[in-house]
Amino acid sequence: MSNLIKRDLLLSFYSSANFFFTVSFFILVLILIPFAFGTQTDQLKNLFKGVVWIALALSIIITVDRIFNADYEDGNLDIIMQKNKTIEYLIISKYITHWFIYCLPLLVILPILSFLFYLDYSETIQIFINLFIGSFGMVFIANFVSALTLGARRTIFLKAIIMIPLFVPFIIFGSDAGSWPILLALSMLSFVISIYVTAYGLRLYGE
Amino acid sequence: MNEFLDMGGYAIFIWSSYGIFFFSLIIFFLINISNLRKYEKIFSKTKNKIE
Amino acid sequence: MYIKIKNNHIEFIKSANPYLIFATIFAFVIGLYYSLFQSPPDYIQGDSMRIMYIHVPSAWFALMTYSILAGSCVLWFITRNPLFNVVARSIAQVGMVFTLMSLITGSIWGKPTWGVWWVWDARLTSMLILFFLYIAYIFLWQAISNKELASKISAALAIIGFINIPIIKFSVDWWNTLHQPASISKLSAPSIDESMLIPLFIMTAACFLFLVTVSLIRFRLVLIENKILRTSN
Amino acid sequence: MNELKTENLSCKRGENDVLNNINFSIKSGETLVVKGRNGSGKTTLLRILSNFITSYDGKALFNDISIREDNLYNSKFNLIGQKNSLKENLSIKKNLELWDILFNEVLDHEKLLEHNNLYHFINRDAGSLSDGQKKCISLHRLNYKKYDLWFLDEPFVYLDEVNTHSLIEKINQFNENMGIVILTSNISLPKNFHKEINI
Repeated sequence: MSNLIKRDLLLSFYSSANFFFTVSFFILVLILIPFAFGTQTDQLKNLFKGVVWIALALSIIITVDRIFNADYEDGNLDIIMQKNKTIEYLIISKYITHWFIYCLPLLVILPILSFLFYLDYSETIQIFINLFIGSFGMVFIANFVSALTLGARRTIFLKAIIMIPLFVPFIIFGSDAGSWPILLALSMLSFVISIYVTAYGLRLYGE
Repeated sequence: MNEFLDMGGYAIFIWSSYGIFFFSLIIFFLINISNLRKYEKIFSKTKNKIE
Repeated sequence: MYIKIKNNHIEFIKSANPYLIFATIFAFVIGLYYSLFQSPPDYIQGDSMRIMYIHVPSAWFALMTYSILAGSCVLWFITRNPLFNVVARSIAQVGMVFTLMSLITGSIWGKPTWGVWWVWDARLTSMLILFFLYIAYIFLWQAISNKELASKISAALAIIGFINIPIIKFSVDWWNTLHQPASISKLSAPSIDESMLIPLFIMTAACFLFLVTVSLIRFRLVLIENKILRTSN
Repeated sequence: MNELKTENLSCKRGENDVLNNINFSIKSGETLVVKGRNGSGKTTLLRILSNFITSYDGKALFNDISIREDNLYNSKFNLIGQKNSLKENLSIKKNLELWDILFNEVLDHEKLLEHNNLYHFINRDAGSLSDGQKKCISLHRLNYKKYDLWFLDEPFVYLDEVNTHSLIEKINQFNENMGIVILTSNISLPKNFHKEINI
């Protein structure tokens, strides 16, 4: 399990363009807000609170191909599945690395961005807590969608169509300040579902 | 008759919704029937080849 | 409980087909007569109420079809009986059409009633999401080239979607109470007069007959498709 | 002394029989060649033996324990599939480093690659290599030590004469060290191995 985490982190470090790309993508989506809606301070604040979730959802959607598909197509998934006989450990380590590589940089950059949009400290902290908890749930969903759609190559639109309805509850509760307990419940529910479904998908495609 | 077609001023809504509804159902039905015919043809061909 | 599909079953379905088509057309004609001529206009909404007779049955069957779809997927996983997979695949597209129809007619009904084409309330939003779940189910099956795998994967997705729908309904409800409390009371179901129940009932029966007819046609289609896939392998 | 054997192994894929009553037994120091036409189920057999496919009839036993129930079995074999397991956009050196972590064993790649005349493209991207070169690098995974079984899926495809002979030499050496090799092939091989089955 720790080997797999080490390997995935090293892999993302070697192809480091990947996570710079997601952070840049995240920032650029948010930069579009003032261009699209003008620069009145009050409006910017409210828009930022919502659009930050859309940006997170989009950046998770564009990374979904990197979770299992790349390893499946070049054959590394066979080695990984052979070395981790308990498939649940494999999945949990994938959750950890995917969150670490693609969500943590976004969360690190978030406070800086929120000051650009005139949010004060308490609002920033609330958004940060919501995003922190919600991003886990979204990563769990992205993982099982990735595992289920291994056989459907180059179908990022289809994956988005599958994932966005599953992201809807997170986005609804995420943009509200005090709703982190509900996000936590949603994340836990998606963890339970995701670990079964991912294991099911990986076993099917392993055959 | 005109009064009936007018539907108390809601003519455009009612007739368009009924029209779209039945048009779609009929089109959907015809697509499936023609697909069934097509597949039956393909199937009888492959069957002949095997035999 | 392993039910095997025999040839005489298919022959029976085939022979029932013309009668079913006839019954569907008959029921729709009767239903149209009742809903357009025989029922009085609503005292608040006037004649626009008549859209209900096609909107409500299609919404019911959109939801019912998805329940059957998810239920047969669950049964397929439990019993491993391929019949349930065939049922799920033959019923999915009919459900998608009903969902789309309920969205379109609901939107057209909404314009004279609420003054807008669309309202972001829980029922409409979850219906829209339901439409995309149908799309995901149908197109994921088409996207995966190994068809046996595709059936399993899309069945798993259908079950997840079935869990997702109530969550979305709950969360949109909660979101509505926060953001637009006033508009919801407008959407509460109008009390239905007895004279409206008869056309509604007939239209529901007609839609049900349509569902059964097309599902059975698609049932035969899916079986033949399976056979072609098997022989071409 | 290890022994891998199957008893009446059959596998169904949907309605089609892929494998039908496969029986073989192979002991330490032996090599089994699985022959068969395209699509006859050679890869399926290897994937059953490497525990990827777990729904089959009959038995597959390693030292008289079913491989599905043997928890240590997964760490005893080394499977080289038809896919190369190379990241196309990374250099060979980085690919090897990633493998080292996955296999939990650090090899002296320079020396091993030098031996096979592969060292000079260690800094090239895997995507820029030819299929034969990729296959050579892929077979480089056989240098990881602590395995009792090798499962090779079509190992001779794309290989030139020199590399074919060095692979055969490698297999012989492994057999002398009491290793078991199962390889699939749909072409005739330059050397006769211990056992052969047709499926």
